[in-house]
Amino acid sequence: MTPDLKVKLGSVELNNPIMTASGCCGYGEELAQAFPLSRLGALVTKSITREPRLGHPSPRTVEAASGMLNAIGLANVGLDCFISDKVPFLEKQDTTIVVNVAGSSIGDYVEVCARLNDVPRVDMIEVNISCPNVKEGGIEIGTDPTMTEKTIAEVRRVFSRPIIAKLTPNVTDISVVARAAEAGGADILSLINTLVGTSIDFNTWRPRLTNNRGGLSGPAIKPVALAAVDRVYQSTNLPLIGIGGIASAMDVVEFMLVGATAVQIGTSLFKDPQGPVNIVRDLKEYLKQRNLSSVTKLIGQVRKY
Amino acid sequence: MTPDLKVKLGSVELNNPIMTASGCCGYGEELAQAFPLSRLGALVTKSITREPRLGHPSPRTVEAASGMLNAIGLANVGLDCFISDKVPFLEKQDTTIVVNVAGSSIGDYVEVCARLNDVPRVDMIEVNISCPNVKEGGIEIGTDPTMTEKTIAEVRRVFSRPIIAKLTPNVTDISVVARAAEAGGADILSLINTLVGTSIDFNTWRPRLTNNRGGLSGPAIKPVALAAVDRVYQSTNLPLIGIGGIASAMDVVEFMLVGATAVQIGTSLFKDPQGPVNIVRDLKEYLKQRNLSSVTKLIGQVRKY
Amino acid sequence: MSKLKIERVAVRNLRHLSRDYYSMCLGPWPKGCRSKPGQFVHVGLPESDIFFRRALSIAWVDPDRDESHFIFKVFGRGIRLLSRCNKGDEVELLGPLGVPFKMPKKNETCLLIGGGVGFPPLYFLAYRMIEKGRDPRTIEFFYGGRTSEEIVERTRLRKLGVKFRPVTDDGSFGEQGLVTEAVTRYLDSTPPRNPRIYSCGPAPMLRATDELARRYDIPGQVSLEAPMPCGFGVCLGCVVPLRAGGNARVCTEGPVFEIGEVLL
Amino acid sequence: MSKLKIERVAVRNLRHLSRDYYSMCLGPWPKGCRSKPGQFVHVGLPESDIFFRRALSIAWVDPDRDESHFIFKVFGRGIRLLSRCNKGDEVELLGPLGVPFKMPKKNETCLLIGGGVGFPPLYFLAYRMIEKGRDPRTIEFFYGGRTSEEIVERTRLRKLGVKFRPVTDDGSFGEQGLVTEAVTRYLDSTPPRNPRIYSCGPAPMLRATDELARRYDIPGQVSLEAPMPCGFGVCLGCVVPLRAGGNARVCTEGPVFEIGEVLL
Ligand SMILES: Cc1cc2nc3c(=O)[nH]c(=O)nc-3n(C[C@H](O)[C@H](O)[C@H](O)COP(=O)(O)OP(=O)(O)OC[C@H]3O[C@@H](n4cnc5c(N)ncnc54)[C@H](O)[C@@H]3O)c2cc1C
Ligand SMILES: Cc1cc2nc3c(=O)[nH]c(=O)nc-3n(C[C@H](O)[C@H](O)[C@H](O)COP(=O)(O)OP(=O)(O)OC[C@H]3O[C@@H](n4cnc5c(N)ncnc54)[C@H](O)[C@@H]3O)c2cc1C
Ligand SMILES: Cc1cc2nc3c(=O)[nH]c(=O)nc-3n(C[C@H](O)[C@H](O)[C@H](O)COP(=O)(O)O)c2cc1C
Ligand SMILES: Cc1cc2nc3c(=O)[nH]c(=O)nc-3n(C[C@H](O)[C@H](O)[C@H](O)COP(=O)(O)O)c2cc1C
Ligand code: FES
Ligand code: FES
Repeated sequence: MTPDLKVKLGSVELNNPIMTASGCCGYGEELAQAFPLSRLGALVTKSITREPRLGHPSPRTVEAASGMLNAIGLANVGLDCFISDKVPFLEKQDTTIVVNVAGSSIGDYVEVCARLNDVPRVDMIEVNISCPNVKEGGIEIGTDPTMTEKTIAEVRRVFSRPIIAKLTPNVTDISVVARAAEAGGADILSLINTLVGTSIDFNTWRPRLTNNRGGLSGPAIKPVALAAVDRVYQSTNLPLIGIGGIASAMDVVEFMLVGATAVQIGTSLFKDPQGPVNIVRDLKEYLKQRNLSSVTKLIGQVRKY
Repeated sequence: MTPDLKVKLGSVELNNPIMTASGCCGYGEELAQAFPLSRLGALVTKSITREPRLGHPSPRTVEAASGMLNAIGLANVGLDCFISDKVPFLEKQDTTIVVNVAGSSIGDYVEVCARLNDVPRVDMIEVNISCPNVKEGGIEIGTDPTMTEKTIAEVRRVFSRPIIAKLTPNVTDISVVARAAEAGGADILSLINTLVGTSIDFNTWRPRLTNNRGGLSGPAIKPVALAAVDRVYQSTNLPLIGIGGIASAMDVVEFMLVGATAVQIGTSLFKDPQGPVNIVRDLKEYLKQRNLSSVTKLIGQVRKY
Repeated sequence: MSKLKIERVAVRNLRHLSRDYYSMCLGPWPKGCRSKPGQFVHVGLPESDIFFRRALSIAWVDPDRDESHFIFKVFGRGIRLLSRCNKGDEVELLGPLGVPFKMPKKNETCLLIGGGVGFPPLYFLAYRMIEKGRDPRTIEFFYGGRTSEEIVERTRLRKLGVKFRPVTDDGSFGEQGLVTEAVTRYLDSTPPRNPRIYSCGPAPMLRATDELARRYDIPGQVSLEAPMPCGFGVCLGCVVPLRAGGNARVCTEGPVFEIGEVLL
Repeated sequence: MSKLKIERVAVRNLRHLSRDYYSMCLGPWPKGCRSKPGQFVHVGLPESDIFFRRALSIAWVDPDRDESHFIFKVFGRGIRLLSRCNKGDEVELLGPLGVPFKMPKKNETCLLIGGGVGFPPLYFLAYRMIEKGRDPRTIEFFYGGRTSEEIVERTRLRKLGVKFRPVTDDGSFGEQGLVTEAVTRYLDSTPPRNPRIYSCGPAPMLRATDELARRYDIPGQVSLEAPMPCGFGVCLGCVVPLRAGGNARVCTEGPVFEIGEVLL
């Protein structure tokens, strides 16, 4: 018996629960040199903003213990260029395409999402209200339940396919923001974005990031991400996408057991571009060994003390 | 020129900025087998509660990437036994003694601190309003500015020597809680306590901690701790004690540059019981090489972009 | 307890025994030679991505060559990494740690009951007792494993001259069944004079041993395992509940406890 | 670009050259032999606590033995760990990566300007040009270091037959001063025919080279360094600003750029 890896996120069925995380796979072109993108459950693009952005000056990444800090600052080609130059490539890929959207005002989000609504190849959008590296928009919205609800509700009016709200862990109670996103009309929640952190060069006495601080990602944050998914799973009914430090099929199992329907692989793509393919293979093997017919049998099945 | 390592926390002068973190050095007895405790700037005891506590059942610790999760659950000998059995040992130690205090109600905190006020060898107390592993007290207080201010204010009335308020990073804006603690009358702030996290056994489908979740510590959280100290340094005038993943003199320098006056070494004590001594040695060497006459020249000297 | 200090010690030898079992020799390490049966070391790999050290019982020491020997079984990533060391690689050692076994009285018959990687401390105990003059035939060495392959270092054990009683789940070597079943049969058929139990092995085996010892009213000790973040008593991560109430730290009050002392 | 796949390749040889400098040989690694001067590999140590791979230029390849050679200098922990590898240890490799140097026109005089660990890609370039038939005497190899000890692999370089022009800050070997000062003196005293610059080295040196090249209106290329989380273009962590506006990724659009293209 070959275990069934299909999962459903709102109305969209994924081939498998393994997605790539925004900002860690560009617009798919480079990753396609590692494996056919059809092997992914879904690809999530870098955050797209209305205008192109250069992001912050270098250095904008720095290594950390079992992870990294980044303050890329939403560098991206901008909406127009994305549609003209990147979508044609994505159109040829036999996988679910999620476009991650960011902005510095609700108007920005709405404008970008409205335009993307007219691009049929965009299967879903992921609303990034959790970027810790920009002054406006991003985390400012995601730490405020009212703003969160409002942003998602506005986007909801202009985008007809499934909407993922991407949550930040930099809050006292993530389930409050999760419920706000649900109230705003999100179909799916993804979590977590990076944790605010910094690093100082003890030689130069300067921050190691020109943005002075950045977002922590990688295996270092996995326990925090798992606890966040666990918490949100108990307080909303939306399907969840687990993100944070995932590097192996066993990590995927952990996230699904606490309630994730799918997961995103971010930083560990840098360590191994073939990672997603290996994870899909190992996940199938895991299910086979345990005689589980479908990967969905894992979702939320942790047995708490 | 031998650099001066002395620092001042409120009215108390420490020999050097290196303290041990609560819960990571018991009541000092074991660590004294590694080095004379006089080599420390200060020793911070395990959290003391009114009644003795067994804590949570095992497993209550689990390894993580560059760190660990713990849900010890404030296991400790209780106030009476502490005073009768542990203080006599501490009395003989030629270092600053900080007693960490926890409770499940404000009354608990007050009672313990009032008793400790009568124990002259207790140089300071550290009020743990940030433990993520107990149902009442702890993090419930530390995530609520009003409760924080109230708890510290009540303790202030019964304890006449310096009070450290220990903050949790599991909040949207740690500077808000920091200012509340300041308003309550704290003399010093220490940060951070652990980040809420969890880990699931993919074989048994059970949490790896009987408490279902725990607190993440170790190098993994260092960037988060640094960012927290940086943030709080900009919003209060109190001296700060940096905590989180510190394992080397270079880590200490990073924390002092963003504003810490002293630091606490927690999890990395487990990796190397001699760590504090090596850190003091390396810190001195660092200052010497840079011709710095005093370690205080580092405090808050990061040059931001 | 000796001074708490991490030492760097070289791997002198690392040998695959069978399946997941390996034997390892570390030296020179003068401190190790003063260790007693039941004590353990906490061993870590410098610069590795495994965060904590792992506990390993001392299996025997060779003071002439200043070296200590260990036997281990790979369960997870930590020990696996250890099993891949090369000769000359250095490990980080803390130890020897913990409370050793109490030596038996002269007139006692020693029942050593080991399962899997419970073998090393019991081997060290037998070795040391014989070194101190005990007649090897007063040592009944019950040694259980799932299959024949889990009964390692037989030649070494036979050389001691103890009464070697191998037991395997599948009967592929020695008696068939669980090791505690074999002990029961032995106690029922040839009741020993003044028996004393020493046991180390997986939790279910220890539970069965504990029960058996209390049923037959045999005194003795068990050596326990627990995940150990620090190994020297400060983290409180390794505690086990005591029958009399309260907890005990396996690293400091243990790993050796009196039979019946711990709620297994 | 070849398929993006991490490969495990063995360390065949690792040799200390001087001070912080080492040479390393990896193989068998068929892909490496197809690499071009200016390209690099991203190399990591499995199971280590260093999170990211590090970039290393390819210094030369030996297709007969299926091996690639590297020269590196220890700055921080990552490369230090690499320098401690033993023969037979395996590293993780991604590559060859990046855009190589453009080959010069037949009639051009090549000024290779290297500083410190900027040496390896330039050595590879000289080697390959000569292999392809260029007269070694049309290659002026300026090689700067702080002291004599930083001018490594001299014998190898001399064997190529290029015009070797060592320069040290302290004059302990070759000309005294900065390497770009030596280049300026050379350009002023014996202006070459159709010069073309290839440069790699520390940032201040590259800035000086860039200025010099534009002052003398000499075309050419520089090879840059940047911290590289991924190495294959997806993280946007390694970008440098372009003179014409916008950013370029050093790992993908570089590491080799036209002189004047990047705001150094
Ligand atoms: C005092 C003492 C002496 C020991 N002596 C030996 C010995 O001589 N030879 C030997 O092979 N092993 C011995 N062990 C056990 C050894 O330390 C464990 O095998 C090891 O901790 C598991 O490490 P790992 O890296 O293989 O697995 P991990 O990756 O740490 O985990 C694999 C599995 O083992 C469980 N586990 C983790 N740590 C422990 C632990 N300490 N005890 C029990 N289960 C654990 C985990 O929950 C997990 O399911 C001893 C343990 C103790 C406490
Ligand atoms: C395309 C390319 C080719 C390279 N080729 C070689 C080579 O052939 N030989 C060689 O010795 N080195 C080479 N390097 C540089 C080498 O990768 C760095 O020495 C290394 O990244 C620093 O690593 P570390 O572990 O020694 O120091 P780290 O611990 O990473 O850091 C030490 C110091 O170096 C700085 N640093 C970190 N990464 C880089 C980087 N990539 N570039 C510049 N500074 C950095 C840090 O900010 C820090 O101050 C190359 C780099 C690139 C990008
Ligand atoms: C270099 C880098 C760039 C990122 N850029 C984005 C982004 O543009 N939009 C976004 O929503 N998240 C971005 N993220 C966050 C990731 O998508 C992910 O939420 C986070 O890194 C945690 O997952 P990980 O530990 O698997 O990396 C970025 C992360 C990294 C490391
Ligand atoms: C095993 C363990 C037990 C702890 N117990 C306490 C405690 O009793 N009271 C307290 O305030 N903090 C406690 N802490 C938190 C530490 O004091 C410290 O704030 C935290 O671990 C971060 O520092 P570190 O990364 O250096 O460990 C404990 C931490 C660990 C790892
Ligand atoms: S392992 Fe830390 S107290 Fe036993
Ligand atoms: S290193 Fe990631 S884009 Fe260049």
